[in-house]
Amino acid sequence: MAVTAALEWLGSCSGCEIAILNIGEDLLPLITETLDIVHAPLLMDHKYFGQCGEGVALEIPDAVIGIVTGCVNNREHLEVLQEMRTKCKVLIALGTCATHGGIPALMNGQDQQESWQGIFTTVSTDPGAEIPDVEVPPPLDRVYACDEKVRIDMQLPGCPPNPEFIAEVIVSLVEGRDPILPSKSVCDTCLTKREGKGTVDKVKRFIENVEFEPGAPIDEMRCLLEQGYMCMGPVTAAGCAKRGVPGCISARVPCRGCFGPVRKGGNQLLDMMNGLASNGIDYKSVVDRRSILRFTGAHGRLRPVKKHVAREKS
Amino acid sequence: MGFEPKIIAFCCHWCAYAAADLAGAARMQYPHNVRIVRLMCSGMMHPEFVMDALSQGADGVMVLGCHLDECRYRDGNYRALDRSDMVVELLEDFGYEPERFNLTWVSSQEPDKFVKAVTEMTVRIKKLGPVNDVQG
Amino acid sequence: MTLCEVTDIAGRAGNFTVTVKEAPRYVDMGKCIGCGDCTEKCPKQVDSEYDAETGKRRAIYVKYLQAVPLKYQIDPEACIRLQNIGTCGACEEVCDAGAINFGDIEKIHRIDVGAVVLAPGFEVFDPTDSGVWGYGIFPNVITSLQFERYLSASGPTKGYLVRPSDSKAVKKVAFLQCVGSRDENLCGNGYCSSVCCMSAIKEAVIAKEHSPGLQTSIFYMDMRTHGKEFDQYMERARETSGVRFVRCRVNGVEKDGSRDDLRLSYINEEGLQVEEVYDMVVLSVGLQTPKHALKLAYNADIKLTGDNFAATSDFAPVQTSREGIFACGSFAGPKNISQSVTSGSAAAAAVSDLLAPARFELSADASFPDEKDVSADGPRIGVFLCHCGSNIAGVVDVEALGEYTATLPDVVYVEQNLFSCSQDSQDMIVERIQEQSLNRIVVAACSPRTHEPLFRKTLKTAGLNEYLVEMANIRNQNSWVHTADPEAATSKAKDLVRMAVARVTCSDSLKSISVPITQKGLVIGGGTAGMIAALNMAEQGFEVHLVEKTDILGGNALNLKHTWSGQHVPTEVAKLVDKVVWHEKIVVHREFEVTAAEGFVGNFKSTLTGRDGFKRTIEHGAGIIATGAEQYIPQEYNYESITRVVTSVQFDKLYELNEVHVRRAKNFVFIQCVGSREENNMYCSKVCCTHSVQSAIGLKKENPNRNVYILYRDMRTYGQREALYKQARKLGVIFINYELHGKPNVTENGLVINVEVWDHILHRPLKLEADMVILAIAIRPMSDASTLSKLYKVPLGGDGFFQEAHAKLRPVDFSVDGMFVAGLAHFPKSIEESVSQALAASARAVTLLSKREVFLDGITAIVDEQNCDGCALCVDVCPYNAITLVDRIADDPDAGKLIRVNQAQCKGCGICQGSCPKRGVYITGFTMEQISTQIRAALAA
Amino acid sequence: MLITKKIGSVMIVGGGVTGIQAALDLADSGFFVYLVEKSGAIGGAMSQLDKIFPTNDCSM
Repeated sequence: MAVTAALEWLGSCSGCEIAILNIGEDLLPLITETLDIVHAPLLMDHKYFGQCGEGVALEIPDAVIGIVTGCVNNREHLEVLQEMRTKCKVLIALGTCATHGGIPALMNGQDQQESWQGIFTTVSTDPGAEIPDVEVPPPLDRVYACDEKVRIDMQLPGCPPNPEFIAEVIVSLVEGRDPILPSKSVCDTCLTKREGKGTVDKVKRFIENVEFEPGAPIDEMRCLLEQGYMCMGPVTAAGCAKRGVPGCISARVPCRGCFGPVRKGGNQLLDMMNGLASNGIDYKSVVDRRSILRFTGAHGRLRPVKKHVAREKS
Repeated sequence: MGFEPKIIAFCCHWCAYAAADLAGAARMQYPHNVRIVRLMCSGMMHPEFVMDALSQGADGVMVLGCHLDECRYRDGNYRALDRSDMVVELLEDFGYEPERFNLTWVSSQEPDKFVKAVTEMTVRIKKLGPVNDVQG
Repeated sequence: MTLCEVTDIAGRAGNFTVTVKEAPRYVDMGKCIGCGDCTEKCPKQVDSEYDAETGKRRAIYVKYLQAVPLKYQIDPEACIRLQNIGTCGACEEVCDAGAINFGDIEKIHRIDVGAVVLAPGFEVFDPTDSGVWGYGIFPNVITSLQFERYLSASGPTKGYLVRPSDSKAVKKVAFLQCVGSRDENLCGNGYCSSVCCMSAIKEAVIAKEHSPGLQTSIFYMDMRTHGKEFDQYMERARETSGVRFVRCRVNGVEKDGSRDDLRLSYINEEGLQVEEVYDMVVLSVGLQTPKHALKLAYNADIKLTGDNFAATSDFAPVQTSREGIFACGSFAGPKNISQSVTSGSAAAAAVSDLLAPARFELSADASFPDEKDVSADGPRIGVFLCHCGSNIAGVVDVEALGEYTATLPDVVYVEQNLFSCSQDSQDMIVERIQEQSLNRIVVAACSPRTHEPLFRKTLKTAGLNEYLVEMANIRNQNSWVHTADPEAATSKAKDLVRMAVARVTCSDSLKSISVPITQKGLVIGGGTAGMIAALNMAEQGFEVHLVEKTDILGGNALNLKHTWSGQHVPTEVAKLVDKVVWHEKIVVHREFEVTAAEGFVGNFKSTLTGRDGFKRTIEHGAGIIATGAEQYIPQEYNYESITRVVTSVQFDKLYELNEVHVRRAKNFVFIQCVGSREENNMYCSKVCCTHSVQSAIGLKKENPNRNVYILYRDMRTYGQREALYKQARKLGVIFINYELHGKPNVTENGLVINVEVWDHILHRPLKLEADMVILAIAIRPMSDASTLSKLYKVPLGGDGFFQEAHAKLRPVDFSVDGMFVAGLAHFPKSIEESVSQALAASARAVTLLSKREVFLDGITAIVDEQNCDGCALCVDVCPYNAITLVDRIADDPDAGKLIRVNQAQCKGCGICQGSCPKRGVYITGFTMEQISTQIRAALAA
Repeated sequence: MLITKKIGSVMIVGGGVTGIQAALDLADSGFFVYLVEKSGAIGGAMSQLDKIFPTNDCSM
């Protein structure tokens, strides 16, 4: 007997869904035998208010497993998410947007009103344009991760998430066991040579090229942080590694932290800056340090910088 | 009703904590708003504690360690200094006033300095108001 | 044993009977809890000796607030009750502990010991009687010790610099050096006290920090800042802090007009009479042996020098004239703190040597019942609330606190004690632990800094792990500081108890780990220091390996003829070499160098490589670096081109051989500070002044018709060496002062050497015709010191000499446990000081080697293998290099990495824990969980 | 002549920094130490100094 599953996407780019497709060969038995997908707006048409709009309330069919991707950004997202929670026995947040806010939550770092104005009423928009308030679901006060709004049973971050672990989560659920997922940081799966960070005094920007021998295996390259690059491996949850090497590192690019903090409730910005400061590395050399939270701005992590004037008043 | 702030003070066992003891022996009086958490070294202080304390309602956080170059563990207080500079900057990112954090060096022989530090901190926080007001 | 004096020492080395007279304290040490209520009530005030008469104390008092033992005492001279029975008694009334005992009497103890160490210290010279400085007449003339109290936050003015006469803020202060030193007319102390120059500079700098804008002037004859990093400090004081230095002898101190200002008159360097007015004058008083120490010396029957210091030998600087009795500290000649500490350890080495056969005969370890395993049980917390008499209960509502405490989670038992620290309370706690099967204890009382050891012992006695106790500091940090607000104090006490309960809930049983020790020593360097250290360890019964780079033992001492006190160096060194070579416990490795080293305290493994490439591996528990130093080869004064410009070491050889140039020469010029105390080498080589003076005396004594000049910057014949300086002047040696900016110019003109120098007294250039110029060359660090520094991870200081762990308190220890330093490798010094340091290093090494295993504190870093993933953020933050990165599974790099903490090197500072983003490492007793729980509890109300 | 047995204890006269150091080293090397001090508390002259020693390391 196949297990019913419902898929939903909120504030998202559909990269997570592509990651599901990337499960590859194993996907076939998964969707033909293991799962019975009853609802997946991205893959197959299904109307929320009945086939011809006859319903008055948003409706998603019952399912055992629910998978949501994307963040909660507006009232529609929130309603859909709440409905998913009601209808699904087990709700999985898939992808960093769903687990930590992801890229959309970068907006939490700015004043919402100013952002909207910036988007809709700048020189590049039509003269006299206004911030729309009809036919657009009203935004929430900030961008939320799913678990800030409803109870989430399982978190699987990643931008995109690792197809291998998506499969593992589904299979383990069906088999009734705990999934085997990585619990350590990116460094655990990183093969670069590490000695200590004491010799670094400043960090270089991510866009500069690292030093390595083209063609030589990863384990002959010095740790990128130890080369002075802002690699977020130490504070970021593992899970991106394919063929034994973390995704970005295999491309000789420092980790940008897309899997979120290594420790539940951890704070990548704080932990990373602490790692630098503790090692005597000039943390001021980090350009735009708030962008360290580029994937994890939800949970109140990213907030608009208080204006000094405003503070003096209070 | 006056606002009585809650301040968490991380004190190094060897100096600031001793200074606090000595302040007691000398019967120096200071505001009762400070709760001391003893650490072996100011370098033991994880910045996470600062954020945890503030998010749980502490109105201010202090770290008190040995004078530079007098650390029992060679350079633990330099670590604390580097981290504190960083914490002050990050407080803004997380929506707190940087004034809610304070780092002071106090030797075991300077109860007066300890008293001065906690008194001034209490006054400063009273002016700032409760921490929850700034959380957005 | 306090308030005790030695009145007689009978018997002989190894078997003395010492008579000790104990004065009555009138306070029962067993009962006094050091609360200070008695002092508060005592109506009688007298001058405080501790504050050097600048402040007051009561008749019942403690010397100072941090005193050990913190037990009060009554001064019978001042006490109203003791002077007049039936009166006063206020202290007795107020003492809740019942510790006052007016009937206390003097006791005589007879104690059998194997050896006696005399370290009675010094007293400062009292300038009252000498008149000239106005001390005792003008209130604003004070001694340096009094000034020290004025600067101190615990002193009479709480650290504010105000004048004693009218409490006016001090704007201008003068320091007069050599009061009671180098002056036989006014005080009879001809010697130099050695420490006052440096302490005056320190006081001037700190005073300037205390009151910005303060003008400080130091009036001196010679600045004797010959210690390690002292010259840099003086330069900083001059350049950065703006302390003014005036070389002159002040004629006297007078009152300026009707005000309390003070007028100094002196002749400045231009030869003019100058008068200056100051708010305050500080007399840098010298050190002298106190009367009670002279009596002690008499009672102990030991010889003293003419300067009233214990007579010792340069090669046995702690041995007195009576075998088995040792002298150290300033009693054996003026010393600064680091030298005193060193000599204390040196005395320990000498005693250890004498009594080695009786080691461990009298020292005993207490035994405790087996520990109960509580790891599987849920927490059952017992809380003991101390009233501390009225110290806590007088402010905090302990009843309410008790009721509140009983409501806290996991608290199953609450009890109040009048004094939790008393012996019957201890017994009671043990009983309660057993009857209530408590497995965690909170004591809400005073400070863990003073009382945690006591309660840990109590838990051990009850069969609980000693780390399962937590103290809530509701006295020192609560009732004593919030006396006026009982309500707030009670509510804070609740918070503190809640925090302690929360913390103890997640405490674990901790075991102190022991590491076995290889009971062998390694000494690197076969000079005087190395040999002394090796010999002392060997005499104490430990196997020692002595490594010498060259093929000959003796080191730099082979170049020397006499010590400052006139002992013949070659004879002493030969004796030493003989003893070392034939000692059955010493293995000498000549022509070997250390090329590799691994391990840690108690377990080092060093590889020696011989000149022929042959390798030997030595296992040892401790190591002493005594690699000595090199001579500076001068580049200046045309040393290269003029043959009769020689170094001091070369001159000694020529003089000894009665070489023809020396024999015929009539005019000798010594130039001091060649390569010392100048840019890049801002340190004093310490020995060269004395050396040149000694050579000059020799030349003059041999032929008084010779002209001997010594060109110097500051004459640093410190301590009792001052006598040599005096003798040289008496013999007609001419001393000419020069400054760094006017260095002498040395040129050859046919048969004579012209030496031109600016004469500060005559104020014109002086031209000397010399037959021989002797350069007092600097002592340089060994050029290969950095190799050893890297091998053992022991640091080098800025000058290139090895850096000790603490300049004052750990002068021979390295910051790496188990490694020690002695001799010139540490800093230039005389033979006597090298020997003292070598003995000290040996003593320190023996504290390790005498044990089979070393116990490490239970508070240490532990790797959480579940969480650590080897990101290496913590590797370089460890101040002790205790963290290394290793493969998770040996030889399988694909299985990931993690860190290892070497327990023997870890000191438990927790810097690693503070750096880790993933809880991969934690400090036992201070885990992240324990600290966050405490924070949460603090904010829970 | 019989060699009398040596006693494994030491008396140190003076509880200043020198005496304390000697006492600590000897106690750590397995000897019983009597530390005799004339005044009411140990610490000697060093305890009177301001600065230089912010850490009161004199405790036994």
